Amino acid sequence: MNNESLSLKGIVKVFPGVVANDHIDFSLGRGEIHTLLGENGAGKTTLMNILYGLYTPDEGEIRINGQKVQIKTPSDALSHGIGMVHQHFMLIPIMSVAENIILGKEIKKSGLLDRKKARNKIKELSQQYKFDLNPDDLVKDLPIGTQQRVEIIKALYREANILIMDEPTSVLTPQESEELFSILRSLKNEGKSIIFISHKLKEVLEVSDKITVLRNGKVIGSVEPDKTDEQQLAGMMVGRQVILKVDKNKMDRGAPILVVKDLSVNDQRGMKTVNNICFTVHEGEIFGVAGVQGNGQTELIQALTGLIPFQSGEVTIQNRKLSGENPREVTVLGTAHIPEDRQKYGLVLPYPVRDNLILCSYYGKPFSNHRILNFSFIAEKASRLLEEYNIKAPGIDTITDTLSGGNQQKTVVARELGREVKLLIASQPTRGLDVGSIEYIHKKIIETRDARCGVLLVSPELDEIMSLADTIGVIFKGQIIKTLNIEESTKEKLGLLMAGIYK
Amino acid sequence: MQKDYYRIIIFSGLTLLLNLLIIRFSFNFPKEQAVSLMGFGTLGKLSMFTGRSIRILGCIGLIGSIIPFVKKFNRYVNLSFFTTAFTTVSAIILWAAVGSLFDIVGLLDLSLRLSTPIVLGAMAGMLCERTGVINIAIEGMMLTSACIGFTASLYLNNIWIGLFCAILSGGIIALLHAFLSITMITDQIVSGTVINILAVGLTGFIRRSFLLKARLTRTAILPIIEVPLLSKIPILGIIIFTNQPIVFLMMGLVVFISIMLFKTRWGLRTRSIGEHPEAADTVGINVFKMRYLNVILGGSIAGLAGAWFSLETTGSFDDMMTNGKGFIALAAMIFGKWHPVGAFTGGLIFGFFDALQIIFQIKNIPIPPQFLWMLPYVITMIVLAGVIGKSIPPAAIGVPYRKQ
Amino acid sequence: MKRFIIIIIVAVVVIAVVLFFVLRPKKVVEVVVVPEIKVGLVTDVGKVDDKTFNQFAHEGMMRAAEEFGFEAKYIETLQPTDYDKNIQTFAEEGFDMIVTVGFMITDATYKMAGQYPDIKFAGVDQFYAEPLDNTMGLLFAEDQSGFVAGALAAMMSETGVIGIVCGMEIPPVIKFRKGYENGARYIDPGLKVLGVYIDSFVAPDRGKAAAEAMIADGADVIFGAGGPTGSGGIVAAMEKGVYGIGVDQDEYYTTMGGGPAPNLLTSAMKRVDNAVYSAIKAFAEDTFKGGHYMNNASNEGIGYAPFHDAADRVSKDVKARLDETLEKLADGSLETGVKL
Amino acid sequence: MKPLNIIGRAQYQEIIIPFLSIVTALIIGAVIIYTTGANVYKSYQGLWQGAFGKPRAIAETFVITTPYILSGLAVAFGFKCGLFNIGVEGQLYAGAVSAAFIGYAVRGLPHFIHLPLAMLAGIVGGAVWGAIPGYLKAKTGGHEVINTIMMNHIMLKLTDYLVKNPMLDTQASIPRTPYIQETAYLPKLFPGFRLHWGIIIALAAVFLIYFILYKTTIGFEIRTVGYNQNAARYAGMNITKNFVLVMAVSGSLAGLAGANEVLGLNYTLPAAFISGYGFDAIAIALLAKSNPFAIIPSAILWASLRNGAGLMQVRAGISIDLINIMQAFVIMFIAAPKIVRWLYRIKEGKAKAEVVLTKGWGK
Repeated sequence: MNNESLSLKGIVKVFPGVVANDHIDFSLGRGEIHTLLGENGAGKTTLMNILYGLYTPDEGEIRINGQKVQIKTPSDALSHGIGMVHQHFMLIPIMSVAENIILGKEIKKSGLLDRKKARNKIKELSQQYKFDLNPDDLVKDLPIGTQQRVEIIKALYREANILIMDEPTSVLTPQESEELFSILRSLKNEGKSIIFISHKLKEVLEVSDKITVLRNGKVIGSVEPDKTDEQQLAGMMVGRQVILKVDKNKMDRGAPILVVKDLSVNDQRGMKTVNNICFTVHEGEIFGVAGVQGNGQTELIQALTGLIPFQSGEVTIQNRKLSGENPREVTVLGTAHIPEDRQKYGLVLPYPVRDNLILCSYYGKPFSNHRILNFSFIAEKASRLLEEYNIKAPGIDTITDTLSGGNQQKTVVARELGREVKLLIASQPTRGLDVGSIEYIHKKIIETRDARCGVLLVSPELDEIMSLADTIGVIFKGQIIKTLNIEESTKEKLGLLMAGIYK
Repeated sequence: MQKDYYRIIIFSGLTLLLNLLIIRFSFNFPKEQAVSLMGFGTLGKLSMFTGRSIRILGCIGLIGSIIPFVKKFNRYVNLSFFTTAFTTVSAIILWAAVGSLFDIVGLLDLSLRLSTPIVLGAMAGMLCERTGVINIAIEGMMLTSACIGFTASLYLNNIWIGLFCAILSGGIIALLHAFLSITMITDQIVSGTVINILAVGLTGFIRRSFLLKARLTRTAILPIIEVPLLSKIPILGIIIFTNQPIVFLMMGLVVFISIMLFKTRWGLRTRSIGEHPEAADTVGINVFKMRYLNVILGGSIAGLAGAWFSLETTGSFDDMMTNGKGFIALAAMIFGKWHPVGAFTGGLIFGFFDALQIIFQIKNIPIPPQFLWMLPYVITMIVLAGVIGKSIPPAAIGVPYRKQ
Repeated sequence: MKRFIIIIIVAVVVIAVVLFFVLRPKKVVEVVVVPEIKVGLVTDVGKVDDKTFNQFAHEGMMRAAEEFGFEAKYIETLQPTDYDKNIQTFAEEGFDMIVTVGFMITDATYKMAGQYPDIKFAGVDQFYAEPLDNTMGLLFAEDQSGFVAGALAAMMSETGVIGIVCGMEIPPVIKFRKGYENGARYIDPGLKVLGVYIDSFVAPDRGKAAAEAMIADGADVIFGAGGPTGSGGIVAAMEKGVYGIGVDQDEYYTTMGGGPAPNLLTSAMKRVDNAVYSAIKAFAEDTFKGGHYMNNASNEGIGYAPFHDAADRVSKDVKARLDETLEKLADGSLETGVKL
Repeated sequence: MKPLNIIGRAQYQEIIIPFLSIVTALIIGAVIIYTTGANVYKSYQGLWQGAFGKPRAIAETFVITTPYILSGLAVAFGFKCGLFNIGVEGQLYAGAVSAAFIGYAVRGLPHFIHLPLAMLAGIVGGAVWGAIPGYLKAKTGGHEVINTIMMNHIMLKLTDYLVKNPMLDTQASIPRTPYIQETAYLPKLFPGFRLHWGIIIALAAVFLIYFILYKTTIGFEIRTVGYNQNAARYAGMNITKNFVLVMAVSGSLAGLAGANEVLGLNYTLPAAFISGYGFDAIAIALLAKSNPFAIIPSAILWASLRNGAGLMQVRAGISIDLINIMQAFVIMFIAAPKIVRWLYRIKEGKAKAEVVLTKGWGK
């Protein structure tokens, strides 16, 4: 195997209580796109972090071009030609593209940074791969897709021969993903080897030369894409046959519950990101907002739930007009909100589960009386929710931070749906969760709808929208450019709409 | 939008009122009799009729404070603040100068000197915080190095070695801070508090054990240096080019650190670690090493600030002689938005009002000294509330970096 | 990384060890005396080595203790609310005489004196409305001391402008300042006296800045009245080549470290040490009497320090006039005009 | 069986680590005493007896404990909301000035009205002085750290002015306010001792603050804001209101401490009233990890070190500087338990959620 650029043998990594990598063997050929497929928590990212020197393995060896190497720090990895595009971009928002790229491998001229030369080099690289990057832009001003290109250039700038892409498509539109794949292919043609990490079966089949499936820290097997199909891969990945379709009844649409009229919202920097948006959510309906991240979804949800003020327009929930920037008012009207970033907005991590379960209802009776908390009632209610929502926690006093992501999200869901609700606003409710939790949360959303609530669901995962929503609104540049019934929507149609192309 | 409008109304309204008061005040001076003399070093002096001059200033301020009321010029609310600040201070200076010479050059020279430890302290804090380590121990670092520098210069009988020891001891104390907050993952504010308390005890102890028993109380002070040629420039020659070494070092460091932070590899890495340590780590930068380095460098600069007290200014050491300047430096740093030039400005404001306070007392302005002493603090609060607004710290500040 | 830390730690340890041995104080051989009588001293907020009255009081006590074979101890007060407590600590340890330093302890001393009638008390800078038999208030005519300094400054000034750098605005300091101003005007009524209060006794940097501002305004004699802050003023005077006058004790030895200091004219003395010494002496010789003891020009409780290095610059006439002023103050024929 | 064991170890560690921290600090102190050539045994004996040797010593320790508890509680309360109140010193002065003013200027009231009124004045004074930086932080984003430092200096100067001018007792030989009316005295607990009812009030304040923090919706909001401002906003809590409220309560605790000192101990406010409690308070709050009940032992520890220092100085001639050095080491060891673990080879107990003390610059 003289064509092997990288091989891992018997890699073991144990975290307290978890064996993240259990004797993993893996090999990567030169000019190959090799996919690591697996669920969240299967050990893909751990393995790649070992390869990149962020973790040190407990056992096992790494060979690059046949040579045994020690990778203790990222700089070791970089010096061996390994580059990584992390799932959460490792970019500094307030710095320019050029600064981000040259960081760690700076070009100097008489002791100072040679910005001119750096700029030229970056321009050269971005032209070579048709990236269209301006080195002087600040990273925080760039769209997600472009930020990813900055990350790729960052690796190429370091002359990486092995490129690790950790879930690169999770933030992209189908079209953007396509563009990324063509970039990957052209990289491959230049002789670069790519490790592609994903849990999306379709794209994996499309782009890879070889697929290795991980489950529970172990290698389940390696297959070639033309000798397999989605069902087989899914089986390998989850260990059982999964039903990718969500069962649900036909929609029984009732009265309007959330009416948004000509709403405009500015983001933190004062840019109008939601622009005269109009839509209506009815009782018993799941209204899915599909769209690429960064098209105003975040601001829309935050404005609807009162976290940020809106500039113009009006929002009515249950025929009551909102005054704006008052989350309490929205809650009192019977709205549940599953925020997109549960750790930032949805939970107080150092709190016990119990306190997180009452975060939105502590102020009213019977949770408190004359501002004094009613602990017996709270404990009773919390235990009931814990059981009802199947949250795996030792008890209601367990610190939330110690729970797994799925159980944390279940805590949020339990809190929000555990009270009288007429409207559910859910933003990316299954982000970063395992299949079991996803199934569970999908089931709960459907149940909520069937209990004659309105549901506003925002998700960048087209699959999720398509399997849950009754009505789909496509958001583009802060506007709902088209509303479709589930019956009339196809993935291709939606993908084009999400990219702003519609007839 | 609405909030902004209120801010404009309130702020400009206040400045308007103040300027009207100044104009009213100008009539207290009899025509053609009250004359203010302003000295400008070798350039000579300027004599003005007090009442008329103050009135002119008031009118300028009035125009400045009316502008923001015009809707089109709403965003010039800061302008109104600055003109009023200028007119108010100038008016009071004119008042102070009635009948006696008011030496503007001397005032500025004194301001620069009094601001030295504050600016240095602020930069010390800034270096730490730019790499994401909070430093509230500037006071303790300054105090310790003032003491150690002085002790060393006495025992080794060489003030330059003393200066070196001061810088070194600042670095060593900072090493303790770095060890506690980076390696031991102690809360960084706790670690800073530890150092502040320790410094008080340690310096008191050293003073008693080594200085008083040996009956040593005094050393020489750092010499005044006149930069050849440049010191002959009128006004600036005295203010900037005739000073003691640490003042020069301070000004040099402001420029040097600005360049270092924004133009060099070291600066790029430093800033990246303060913003996003993981990102820096993934491109092969040793976060721990850089943090240690910067905290120690910061401590050394604080050491220099300490040496200003004992070696440059007084040639002696007294318990608690830093007198809370380290905390003022902290304020100057936040005020200056973690930028060396900002820190310099902040320090200078303090130095200026401290100097002004002294001169007002000398000029016998009938204001109780307590209110004059308050001046720098009140000004800082007003500036912070109205003009500077929110200053955003480095994103990763206060968060210890842990590798797995 | 590890090596880097280890190198630094080793360096620190080496430096620390070297400094420790280089700077280690010589062990004082303790002479074991078995004293029967114990004298204690409670400071104002501050330490016994603060270069101001705490230190001088302590020195006076030590001198007396050595001479009469007493055991002498002190407690440094951290906070004003601790005065009662610190005095009580001595009382309950069986001390026979307690010296309290500073006007701030007046009330506490008076109260404790009532509580412990068998113990003798001496209070520096303290005035009691109705003195007890066991309390001695040691008062000082700071105004006279300042007056003499002002007279000297006026005689030495060529520009007709002199300055005073004060510490905090408290009675002893105010008396120094007013005395200084009046003394200067006594010599030359047209003289301009510049004065500044600084809100701390330990801010020599600001004291120096104040003095520099005065010198820039034409002052050619600077009187530093207020601990290290005032000393900062004197340092400025020395640097700028104008005259300086110290306060409390002979600053030729303290601030100037024993010279050379050709520009340090003298120091306006306030002999706290002598007063404390005499109080303890009175106790030792069993002549202790309650009441107030005013230390002024007449009993050499105040005065001025030798000219030292500046001696040849002070003319005979000046010295004669100065001594005359002091004598007049002593015999009461001249009043400072300071009332507080 | 096994999980029980682990929990047992964790609890054991919570006690053993602070204990060993103090012991280690004492050992370091002993080494320093030894290097100065003094008698270690005599020094520590003095320290102990000075703090707890006699009824009076114990009473005095608690006299100092009183303001320590209140001011430590003030800092800790701020920490709970993610606010770093360095301004306790200034707020304490504000309380002392207000209480003194009501204490001497208001005449002819009965004891049961005058005393509470004076205390209330102290509380309000501190609350106002604390609320200003809280308001500025919420409205303009001005950092409470800077603003409270500035307010400290301003209050110091203001007090100096007030006591020397409008509030001066012209009959007194020192610059101080007139003595307060007897009707405003905070009574002594035991005859013959200086210990006054302030300690009871301070302990009551601990319970009250604990109750507010952990049993009421107000405290729930405060803690939520302290841990996660975004989540607090999400849950419909008013951040501005909480900032102002917390700073006002924190200030009022400090103000109460100041009022206690005037009404229970000094009966007057002298001009050079330098307390220093404000900075000790930060250390005490940190030592207690902001836990209201843990404030009590840490305040007692601090008070006993300070109270014992006097006798230590008398018996062995050891300077008070040593106390500062030892205090610094105590906090250091408690804040960095790794050092103590390493020194005494204690294994790490069960991982617990970390106590968030401070929030950096209050992002």
